Amino acid sequence: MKDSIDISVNIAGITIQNPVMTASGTFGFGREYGDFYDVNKLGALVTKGLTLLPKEGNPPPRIWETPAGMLNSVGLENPGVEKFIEEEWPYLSKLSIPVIANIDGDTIEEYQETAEKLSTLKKLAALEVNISCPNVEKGGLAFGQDPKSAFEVIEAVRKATNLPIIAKLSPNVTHIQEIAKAAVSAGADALSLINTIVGAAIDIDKQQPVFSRTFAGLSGPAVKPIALRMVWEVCDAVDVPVIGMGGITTWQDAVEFILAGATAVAVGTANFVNPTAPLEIIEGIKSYVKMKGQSMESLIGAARNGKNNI
Amino acid sequence: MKDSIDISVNIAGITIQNPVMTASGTFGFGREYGDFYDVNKLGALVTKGLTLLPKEGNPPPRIWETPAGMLNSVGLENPGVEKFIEEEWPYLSKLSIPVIANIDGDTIEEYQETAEKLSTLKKLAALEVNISCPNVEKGGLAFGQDPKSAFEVIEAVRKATNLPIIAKLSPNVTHIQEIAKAAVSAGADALSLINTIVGAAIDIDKQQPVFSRTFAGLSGPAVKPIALRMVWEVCDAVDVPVIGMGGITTWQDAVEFILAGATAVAVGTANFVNPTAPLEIIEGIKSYVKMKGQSMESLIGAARNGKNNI
Amino acid sequence: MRKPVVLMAPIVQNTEIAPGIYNMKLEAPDIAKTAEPGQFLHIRCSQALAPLLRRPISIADADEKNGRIDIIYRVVGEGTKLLSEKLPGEKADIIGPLGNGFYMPPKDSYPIIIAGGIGTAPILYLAKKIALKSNSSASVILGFTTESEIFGTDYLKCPGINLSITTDDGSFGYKGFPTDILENLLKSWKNAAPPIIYACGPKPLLVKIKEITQRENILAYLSLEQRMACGVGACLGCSVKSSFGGYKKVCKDGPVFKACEVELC
Amino acid sequence: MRKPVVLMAPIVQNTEIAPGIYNMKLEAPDIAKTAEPGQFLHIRCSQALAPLLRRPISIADADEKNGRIDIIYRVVGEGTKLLSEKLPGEKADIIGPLGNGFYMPPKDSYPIIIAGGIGTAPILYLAKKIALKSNSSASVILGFTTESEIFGTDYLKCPGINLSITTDDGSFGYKGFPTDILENLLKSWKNAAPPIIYACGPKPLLVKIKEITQRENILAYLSLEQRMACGVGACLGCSVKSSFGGYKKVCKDGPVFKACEVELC
Ligand SMILES: Cc1cc2nc3c(=O)[nH]c(=O)nc-3n(C[C@H](O)[C@H](O)[C@H](O)COP(=O)(O)OP(=O)(O)OC[C@H]3O[C@@H](n4cnc5c(N)ncnc54)[C@H](O)[C@@H]3O)c2cc1C
Ligand SMILES: Cc1cc2nc3c(=O)[nH]c(=O)nc-3n(C[C@H](O)[C@H](O)[C@H](O)COP(=O)(O)OP(=O)(O)OC[C@H]3O[C@@H](n4cnc5c(N)ncnc54)[C@H](O)[C@@H]3O)c2cc1C
Ligand SMILES: Cc1cc2nc3c(=O)[nH]c(=O)nc-3n(C[C@H](O)[C@H](O)[C@H](O)COP(=O)(O)O)c2cc1C
Ligand SMILES: Cc1cc2nc3c(=O)[nH]c(=O)nc-3n(C[C@H](O)[C@H](O)[C@H](O)COP(=O)(O)O)c2cc1C
Ligand code: FES
Ligand code: FES
Repeated sequence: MKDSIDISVNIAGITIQNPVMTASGTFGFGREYGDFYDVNKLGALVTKGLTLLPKEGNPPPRIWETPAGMLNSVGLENPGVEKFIEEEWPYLSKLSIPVIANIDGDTIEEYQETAEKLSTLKKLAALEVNISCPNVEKGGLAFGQDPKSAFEVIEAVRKATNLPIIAKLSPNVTHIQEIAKAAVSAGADALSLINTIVGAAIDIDKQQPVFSRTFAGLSGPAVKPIALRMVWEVCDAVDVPVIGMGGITTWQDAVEFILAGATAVAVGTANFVNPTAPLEIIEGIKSYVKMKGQSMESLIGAARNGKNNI
Repeated sequence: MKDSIDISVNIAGITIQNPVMTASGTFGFGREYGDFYDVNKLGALVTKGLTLLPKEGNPPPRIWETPAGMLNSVGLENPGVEKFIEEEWPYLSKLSIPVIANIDGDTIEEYQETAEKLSTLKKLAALEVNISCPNVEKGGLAFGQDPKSAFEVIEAVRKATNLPIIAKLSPNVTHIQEIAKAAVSAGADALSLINTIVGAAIDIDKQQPVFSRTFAGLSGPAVKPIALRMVWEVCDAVDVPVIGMGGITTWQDAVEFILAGATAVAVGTANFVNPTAPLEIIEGIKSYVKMKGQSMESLIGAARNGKNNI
Repeated sequence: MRKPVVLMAPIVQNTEIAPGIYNMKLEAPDIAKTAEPGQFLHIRCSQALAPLLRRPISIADADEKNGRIDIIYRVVGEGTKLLSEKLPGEKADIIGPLGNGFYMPPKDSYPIIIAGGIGTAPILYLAKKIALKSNSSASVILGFTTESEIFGTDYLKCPGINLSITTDDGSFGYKGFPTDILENLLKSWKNAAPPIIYACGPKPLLVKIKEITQRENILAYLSLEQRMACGVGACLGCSVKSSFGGYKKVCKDGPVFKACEVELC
Repeated sequence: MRKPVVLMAPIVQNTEIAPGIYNMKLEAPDIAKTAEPGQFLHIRCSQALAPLLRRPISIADADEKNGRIDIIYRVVGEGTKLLSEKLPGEKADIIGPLGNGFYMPPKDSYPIIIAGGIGTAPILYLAKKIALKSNSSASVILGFTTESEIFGTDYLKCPGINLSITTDDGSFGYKGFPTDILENLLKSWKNAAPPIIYACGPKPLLVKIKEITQRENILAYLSLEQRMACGVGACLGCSVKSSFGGYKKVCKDGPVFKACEVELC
């Protein structure tokens, strides 16, 4: 009886029925994949990144395939927080699972204002504060590459909202533990990682970069070993829950992240390849928990035995 | 007539007949792949990393496959510089192509002593100073993650040798340009990048990390977009020649690195998959040069047009 | 429009119909029932993690009766190569039908359908549907580089279709571009039912058609291509510049657009 | 020893000979000529970039006359799955022969060959070579979990081979482990030509054999497995702990080692 198996977890005060969420920017505002299955089966849904004002995003091409991965340069195209509240929230607010809004900004004030506007939404479960988007001119990534700026952004958002805050970290750093600690000390209730890794591609016929902004963000199975390492490192450094992501494609991948210390995981690029990946991962985790006869909670960080040096 | 096409380049004062080298640690001391083709067809050969004293390396497993990549935790197993000189150099010194010795150390003094000993070898073309190995307890990576230590190591080696110095940079940093600049100002004649990216893997049956040192180095096609981006960044920051590597598997990959600004490239993990990859890459570059009707030199950085902001 | 499905569709046939061009027939009754001309499938060419992403391929025919859909694709890279190696009896991992198809011509219009090269694939189904369903007649102009590259004409053997073929080298049909024929047609057609243009093919062809139809003030529908990740509107990756500011998504807002809606360069 | 070659070898046959266990016959005259028992091929199971690395598979037979080599492999993951899907007429991308094979038994010795499960593959060729070439006799003990898993016995139909089979569940032959038979053989053999042991199989089997042969002071050769990247000694990835300090490379120093040379855990 699979469904009697409890794999619920708690992230930043929110209980989710299973540890599988969708990664921001890979699941739109939830409608698209609703064509394929009931999204209420997910642990939680994370929206596309929202900014205060609408953003039209970067010129094409925005997508480039790489070995076992992809580069994207979407550039945070989004309708802006107000249109989101008008057009997307009515649908999202009717879901039975927690919905988390991912927010981004060029300035600290923008983050704050966006957070404030979203805080008016009853039923919004949390804010995921993206301090790591590599595809925009200002803000984004830069905030996530320096402990001090990371602290400032999270602190500012903390003042602007009573919602739980998840800080989304960038992998494009020397010491991710320092950023993680800064975000937590500024008030983050949970951390999510990794965002995309900065990469590039060159068109050898045209002899020019593929992307108009030259660099783009790498995601997908290719980055999994790096993401897993960073999750391990961050779980060493802080004691808030961590949401692991980066290349998770199968339930085995998800279990690796959980054993490394992640309380929950998010599925990103894999949605594009296999729309029902999140469901298969949920079922796989259930079977694993059953097979091992261990509780979900005891699996979190189980591979660390003694290697934990918080 | 393919062979009349000149694709020679100059790295740190050494002219190499073509821009294709082998990446340290993936080509042993040159004998193994000599079974498959004449290694004198390469641009240059880079040895496995050498340390002052012999190193037995890490316990197994040392290899783990990942999507389009691999993790390794070899741990710099090598016979030490003296046994290298005794047993490997007689063979290497008879090659007609430049041989570059890759060196590593736990301390600055060790780097220096190793460099001194190798400097006695007539015909040794250059030293590649590895400040980026993620698989050892001390030294290695740490030197390559901080501009000041990078400067110190390279400066010390500079004092110990008259050989050209190639500093091998780590991708595990926030701002690779700073490390690149530090290495060059300390006297590096060329830079090579990237070394492996720190990653991890978890055995979900045993619920423990695959590697005894938990973390290992990611290489192979998966990392190519990241490597290419970093080569682009470094070519922005310095004006010494750059040897690009990281996931190069086909001649098209190699051309991407060259167009991004690399003067030469190195083939690593691809050797394992396709032993004749370096030859195919050399032939492919020749055909490309011929097809485009451009000189080898004019291709270097050709994708940057105007984007160069040294 | 019915919802798209994810499906392992049995491959009934997969044959080379011109050099490097394959015709695959799939058993997919649910898709055959609802697919509209211009819609596409998003195909996973391999279960391995490289190549990772699905490939968008237009529906070239759909037969509700026998539950089959056809695609016609050119082998250009790793994904289409892997697709071409699949054998009847194996299954294809597909999502579909996706996107917005062609808007069917109104009663008293004169549909002109133009395609170049592999762009022929989606318009085969369109031509058939126009000819059969709406019982009207249509001109179809197909451009190929040379005679041996011609394919798809067997799909067009229905009454009501007036087929012209051009080749770049004159080895078959009219020597020149399909737009030459279009210009001629438009000249001779000045006073009858309003023409409505449907086009799919390489960018230069579409640019030229947009230019002609804008000049002549004729309604034109273009089927566009863009690199895709999700194919369903979730990733915002397949953008094309909208003429009214911002971007449209080829997978969800298209792949068929009015020529006046989108910027082609 | 001849140099190894990289080769696209035509696949002559690829059939399932036991549940999940395949026998592939390859045309590779150069390898067939020089391959020694215990050597292996390094096989690229797919031209895609994932799975990336080659897979080491032992040579299970080599026939110099018809230029063919056999491998026998169990489908355990993505690479072997892809291998099992290849059809006769396709080619296999192989490097070989690699590694050091088994040291042939000296004239007046008594070779005992022991294998468990898929470890049977390399010792088939060894048994044949010992029986045919050296014209001596050998005992071969094969252990399987159950009767339906048994394979390879058809390779052992030469005079001079004395075959015993064990199954864990007793469904065929002796119920128990191959090492039980080994212990019996050794007891009854005390005074004749010195035994020499060859073994391949799961780690627990090898550990047990090492233990027995050390106790009885008998020379034993073990064929080991380790994850490999290059397969040729260049990457230092396939290390196994040496009994004399440091590490040995399974691909270049092995895969066959004297039991006393290596630490198994
Ligand atoms: C809506 C739509 C319908 C299409 N219909 C057809 C059809 O019916 N028949 C046909 O032969 N081709 C069609 N194409 C083009 C087809 O998708 C590409 O030829 C195919 O993706 C190439 O994949 P590959 O792996 O063989 O090539 P590669 O060059 O190896 O592919 C690398 C990456 O680039 C992308 N890519 C390459 N070329 C194109 C392209 N022209 N458009 C979009 N993405 C591309 C691939 O999807 C992949 O992600 C269509 C494209 C779109 C967008
Ligand atoms: C010298 C040698 C000879 C071998 N001979 C045979 C043989 O004759 N028949 C046979 O069935 N198997 C043999 N094996 C084991 C065989 O190599 C593995 O079963 C195979 O690599 C598994 O690949 P996969 O992709 O199916 O499995 P996966 O588990 O998906 O492989 C993932 C990675 O792990 C490695 N790996 C997994 N299992 C092993 C293993 N047991 N040994 C080494 N690497 C492994 C793979 O090479 C790959 O890099 C031999 C191994 C060695 C080292
Ligand atoms: C097309 C695309 C768009 C993305 N947009 C966002 C975004 O708006 N905000 C954000 O925090 N992360 C964004 N990401 C990053 C993902 O949420 C995730 O962190 C990353 O892709 C790694 O996970 P994956 O490898 O499973 O995709 C985006 C990723 C992709 C591929
Ligand atoms: C097995 C292995 C061993 C390596 N050993 C060394 C080494 O000793 N010194 C060094 O500088 N780099 C070493 N590297 C890094 C490579 O030289 C190269 O920088 C890296 O693998 C990226 O290139 P690739 O993706 O083409 O393999 C090693 C890489 C591998 C895979
Ligand atoms: S391909 Fe994802 S939005 Fe169109
Ligand atoms: S596999 Fe590379 S040294 Fe053995």
